[in-house]
Amino acid sequence: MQTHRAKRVEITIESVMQSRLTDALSKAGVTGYTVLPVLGGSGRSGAWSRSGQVSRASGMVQVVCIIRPERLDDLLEGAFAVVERHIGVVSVSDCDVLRAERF
Amino acid sequence: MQTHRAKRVEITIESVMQSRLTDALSKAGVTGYTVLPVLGGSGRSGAWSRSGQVSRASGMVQVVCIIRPERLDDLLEGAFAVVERHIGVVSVSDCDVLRAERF
Amino acid sequence: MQTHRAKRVEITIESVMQSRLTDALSKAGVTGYTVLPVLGGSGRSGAWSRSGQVSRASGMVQVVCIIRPERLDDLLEGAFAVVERHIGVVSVSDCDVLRAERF
Amino acid sequence: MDQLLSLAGQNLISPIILCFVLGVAASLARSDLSIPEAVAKGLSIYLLFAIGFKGGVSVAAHGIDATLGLALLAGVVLSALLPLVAFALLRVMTQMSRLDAAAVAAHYGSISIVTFVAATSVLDSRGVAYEGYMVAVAAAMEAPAILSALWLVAKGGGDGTKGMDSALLREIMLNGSIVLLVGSFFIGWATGEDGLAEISSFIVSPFKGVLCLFLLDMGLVAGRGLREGGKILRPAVLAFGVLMPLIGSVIGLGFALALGLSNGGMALMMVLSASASYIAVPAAMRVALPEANPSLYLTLSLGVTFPFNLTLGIPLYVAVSQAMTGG
Amino acid sequence: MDQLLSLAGQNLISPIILCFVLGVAASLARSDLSIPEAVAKGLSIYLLFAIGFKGGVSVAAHGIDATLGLALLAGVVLSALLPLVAFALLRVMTQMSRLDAAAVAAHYGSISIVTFVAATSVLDSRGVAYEGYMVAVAAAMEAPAILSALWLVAKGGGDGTKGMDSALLREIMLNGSIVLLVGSFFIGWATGEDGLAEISSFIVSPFKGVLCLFLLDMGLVAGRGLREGGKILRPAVLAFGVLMPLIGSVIGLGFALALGLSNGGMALMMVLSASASYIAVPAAMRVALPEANPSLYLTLSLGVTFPFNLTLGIPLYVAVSQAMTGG
Amino acid sequence: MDQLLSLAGQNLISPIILCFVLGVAASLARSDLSIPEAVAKGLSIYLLFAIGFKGGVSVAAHGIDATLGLALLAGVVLSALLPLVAFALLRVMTQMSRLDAAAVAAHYGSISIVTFVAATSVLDSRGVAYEGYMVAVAAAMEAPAILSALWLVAKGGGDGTKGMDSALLREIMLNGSIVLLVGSFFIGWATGEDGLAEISSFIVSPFKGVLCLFLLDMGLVAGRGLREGGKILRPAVLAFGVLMPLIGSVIGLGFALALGLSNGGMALMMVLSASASYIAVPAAMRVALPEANPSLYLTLSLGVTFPFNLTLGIPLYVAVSQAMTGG
Ligand SMILES: Nc1ncnc2c1ncn2[C@@H]1O[C@H](COP(=O)(O)O)[C@@H](O)[C@H]1O
Ligand SMILES: Nc1ncnc2c1ncn2[C@@H]1O[C@H](COP(=O)(O)O)[C@@H](O)[C@H]1O
Ligand SMILES: Nc1ncnc2c1ncn2[C@@H]1O[C@H](COP(=O)(O)O)[C@@H](O)[C@H]1O
Ligand code: NA
Ligand code: NA
Ligand code: NA
Repeated sequence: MQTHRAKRVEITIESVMQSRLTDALSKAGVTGYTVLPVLGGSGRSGAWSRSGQVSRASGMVQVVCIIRPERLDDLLEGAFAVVERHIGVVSVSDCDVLRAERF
Repeated sequence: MQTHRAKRVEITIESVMQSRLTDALSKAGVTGYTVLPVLGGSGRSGAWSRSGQVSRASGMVQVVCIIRPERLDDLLEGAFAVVERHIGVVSVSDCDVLRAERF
Repeated sequence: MQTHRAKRVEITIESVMQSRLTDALSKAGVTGYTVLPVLGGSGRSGAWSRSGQVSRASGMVQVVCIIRPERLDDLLEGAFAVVERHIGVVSVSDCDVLRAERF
Repeated sequence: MDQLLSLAGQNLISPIILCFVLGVAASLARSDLSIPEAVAKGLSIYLLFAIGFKGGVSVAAHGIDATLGLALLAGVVLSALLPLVAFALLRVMTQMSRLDAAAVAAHYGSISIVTFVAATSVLDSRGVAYEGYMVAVAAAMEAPAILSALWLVAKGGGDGTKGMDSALLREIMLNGSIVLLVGSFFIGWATGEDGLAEISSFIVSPFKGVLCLFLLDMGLVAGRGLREGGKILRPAVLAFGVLMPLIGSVIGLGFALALGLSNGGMALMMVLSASASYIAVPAAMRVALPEANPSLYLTLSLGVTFPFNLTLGIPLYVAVSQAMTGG
Repeated sequence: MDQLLSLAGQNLISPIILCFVLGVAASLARSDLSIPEAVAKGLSIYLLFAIGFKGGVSVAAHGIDATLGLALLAGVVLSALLPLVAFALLRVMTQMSRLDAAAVAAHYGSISIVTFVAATSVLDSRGVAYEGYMVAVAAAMEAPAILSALWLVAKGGGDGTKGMDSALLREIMLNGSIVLLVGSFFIGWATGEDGLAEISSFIVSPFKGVLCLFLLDMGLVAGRGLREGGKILRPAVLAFGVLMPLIGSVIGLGFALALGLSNGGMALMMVLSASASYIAVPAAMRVALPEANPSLYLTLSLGVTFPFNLTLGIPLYVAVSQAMTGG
Repeated sequence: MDQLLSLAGQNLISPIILCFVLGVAASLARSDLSIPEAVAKGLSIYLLFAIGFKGGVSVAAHGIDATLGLALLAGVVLSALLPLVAFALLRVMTQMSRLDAAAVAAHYGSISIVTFVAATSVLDSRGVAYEGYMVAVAAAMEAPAILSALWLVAKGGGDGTKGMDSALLREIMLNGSIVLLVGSFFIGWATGEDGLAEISSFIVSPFKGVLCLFLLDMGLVAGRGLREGGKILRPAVLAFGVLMPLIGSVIGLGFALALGLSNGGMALMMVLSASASYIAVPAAMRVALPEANPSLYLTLSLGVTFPFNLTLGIPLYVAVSQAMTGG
């Protein structure tokens, strides 16, 4: 089937920052994204798990955006401003999408 | 370690369509997939979040299938017939898998 | 923005094996990973879904690790020792990361 | 009239309504207050189980009479009929497309079980009796409206519809709420007063409190819907959301009079006819009419008609039914 | 016999059993009725906490006698012994592989706490007393069966086993259910009747109702298991699922007589011996014997033996224990 | 002193405390016992709703007097003031960085509503009355501490802070706990004793039992925190976690005396001042001071100060307040 090149950006970030991140994405013109729940993880700031949380303070989510390649830089700049001082990970990979008119 | 080329297809679709999609995948000969929960998202039809749902009507899930490259077209055609008139996103990327005999 | 090549490894495995897997990853020197919940899936051992579970016995999770390419083999060997005799899937794809100093 | 106002006033300061109001207010103020999805679903399972069980026990206690069958039939007919009324009204009052109008209409033929539960709790605290089998009527009214709406679309030659397939039909008839409501109704019927005695401190005493928390969640969701979907509700659409329950309740009243229902049964029949679905029907519409706009029907049903019924509708229907029977 | 039939009949129309039946029926009809995983887990935490606490309070009230220690020991021996019986039976009756047979056998040595809870609730409503420490015996019986089964595999030279490592041993001994059951038992013991008075309107009055909802969920899961795994149950395997609890209960009865347990305690010992695990043991098997087929043991334990015990087994064991003691 | 010891003893063997201890023990032993996140959140919603509602009902019953406004003001002042004390103490006692010290300080100005709830339940079972509006004071004390801490950082010229933006301010003021507590307080006030009668078998009778399960979860989380974060707590930091609540309680006592609060109100004011936040403040700190170390403040607040207050602090504050008023 007909597919189109796109970029898939995956941002793992603290839940408390989610709305700030999606606001920043919107400002950068990115209106399509999907938010996945995260059960736990480990990184430089140690390991954590959702069942160890009494507060929403340290839970995380994963925000996945699929965008046209030419929009990547705008997105990364918008996202970076938010994640910069926070824990979390940003990764980018290539993908192909159906129904490219949606992106 | 020995790995094998494969394709990773990620379909984000409304929960109400999940069983229709997986049935279509089975019919297209795809019997391996993983379903991930989705917390929320945004797209052409606006933003939504799971905590804003009183009904299962507008929740979404993400179905991930890893398949041999030569099976990709069958899968996409099967999936497309289901997602065609529905909201949602289909993306394809390259990957390598261990234990290729499983796919 | 400045990004760096990395590998994204995605391991879908039974929940009961999660801590064994992450322990093995730590031993292999991999300290960064994210664990995603899995709602259901299908494979050679049949289909299952979280709502069909009375016990944690057959639930699954997805462990995602982003690492420097040169560390891939260590990771795969460590992971393989754990998943070898268990159901589950290991896939590897290319990606680019921001803030490479973190990996 | 006085009685009506005092009833409405009393209703408005009950903890149940105030919890709903709190939820709406918190949402509109964009507080992050939220009830986890699993907990909200757990609360609704509790409510369905309790209301079904108690209905069955009441049937076991009072026996069934001829009206049970007729009332079920009336429910099916009402559910199939009301969407036609709603559809005509929408096409006259608003500029909604045929497809959207049919989708909205389906919601108004079906019912909201929480509105029903809230009404029974008003009747209970006023000591008004009602037929226990009304919960079975509620279950019978869930689905037929969907078929009516799909027929409306098909008649219009809509290629916007995938029509009804057997999988969807099974999903609708066996959706969780119907099965739980009907199942617990039969369990209550089979075990009767003895069964109730065993579990009444679970399903009777804490019932109202659980309903409070559930309505808090409904308020949060309705408020969020209004905040996001409110702008798409033009005045005519909004007016429909208040007018249609009134029309529905009058039609329901007619059926109730014809059936000779009791005072309380009449009020409940009005409530069922007036209320709009926001669980079963939206799910069916996403499958069968994916091109119809979900914000439209969810915002109307949950953000306009539900609060209207909860606050003003229920006391009105109760007052009317009491006036009718000189109660 | 008459008494047995009437007890079985009574048992079958209790809300608890009917809820389970509703769940099975809904699943088999492929309704989408489901209880969120978190809520089901919440309900089971409630049940474990309540049953453990009440057991502890009863020990505090009646004091402990010499049989407590002996009963615990009996539990450990039973749990270790029953898998050997089950394994032999499976190898004789069915063509199951050594590995699968050992995995299944482990489940039958261990226990199902919900079956135990359902039995206590039958005893309670019939006013039959039982030793409070039986919950501690239940906890003691959870784990030894796993070791027996792994020994069976190791003896067979199975390279299908990774054997037992210390991490797994810790996981088994400290699994959540055991810790909660034993912990709340001690809390109940420490706080006694005073503690119970403080929280009895939480753990006593609504108990049966919560059990109903939990059994609804068990029914849903068991039905789903039967729908998917039912085909792999050949007649001989199915027969095992009914025969083994009967054999187990007789062995349990022997131990109970030897210990001189009360009427109710005897019934509970039979129930524990007859019931099969579906939480702790499956999890351990996935780690230790990953090549054994989980559908086999889950379907048998949850889809065959659990319903059998719940509906027919419990009244049978109660009747037998009463006949034994002339009660 | 005798009275104090007996009160502490009594407190320590209450089911509530023992459940917390069970949770800590299970965590430290690395049991996999856990309460699903959704259920724990559901329990906390229940507790907030119940405590707020009952506070409002009590205000409706006893009327408000001039002290309500003054008490609220006192709460705001205390919450803003205590972080300055905590900050000074931390800088003197420990080698914590300015940023970390400010973040920790914010927690001690704010409050822990579960500590408050546990204290009310101790007062209730001892029959000590307290002002119903103390829950409103609790709500008023949640947020000001955060502003104080950010001011401390800004004053230090910290570029480690992003400072306060309006979005954050709204999030803090409208965080779910505050909204639910204040909202249900007003609902209780508006509906009064009648409202309470309708839902008391939901919010009054099972309250203590729910608190037990919630504290079990708190114990599990605190234990996990101690297991993972315990090593970063050097002795001086640990000492702060016990000293600061004592100092806070004395300052709170001063305010309570000045206000002329009742016996029970005084104890609660001490408890609020002594307790440290582990929900609202950590979330705000992650946004505003992301470079501050979360293990530090979470482990201190949840793993040290919370258990201290729960076990020893509360009986101490109650005894002191009774001694003060000769009660
Ligand atoms: N290399 C990695 N691969 C995948 N996820 C990671 C990685 N490093 C960090 N994370 C995720 O990001 C969170 C914060 O990481 P950190 O900022 O390194 O503490 C972790 O808890 C993980 O969920
Ligand atoms: N560009 C995108 N990247 C990631 N997810 C998307 C994107 N666009 C849409 N989605 C997901 O698909 C859902 C429906 O999208 P839409 O059909 O555009 O309304 C959204 O709520 C998102 O969860
Ligand atoms: N081809 C695949 N693509 C994605 N997920 C898979 C695939 N095969 C298996 N899985 C996942 O791995 C689990 C176990 O697979 P299996 O070992 O084949 O039974 C399934 O339940 C799925 O969640
Ligand atoms: Na209706
Ligand atoms: Na057994
Ligand atoms: Na404080």
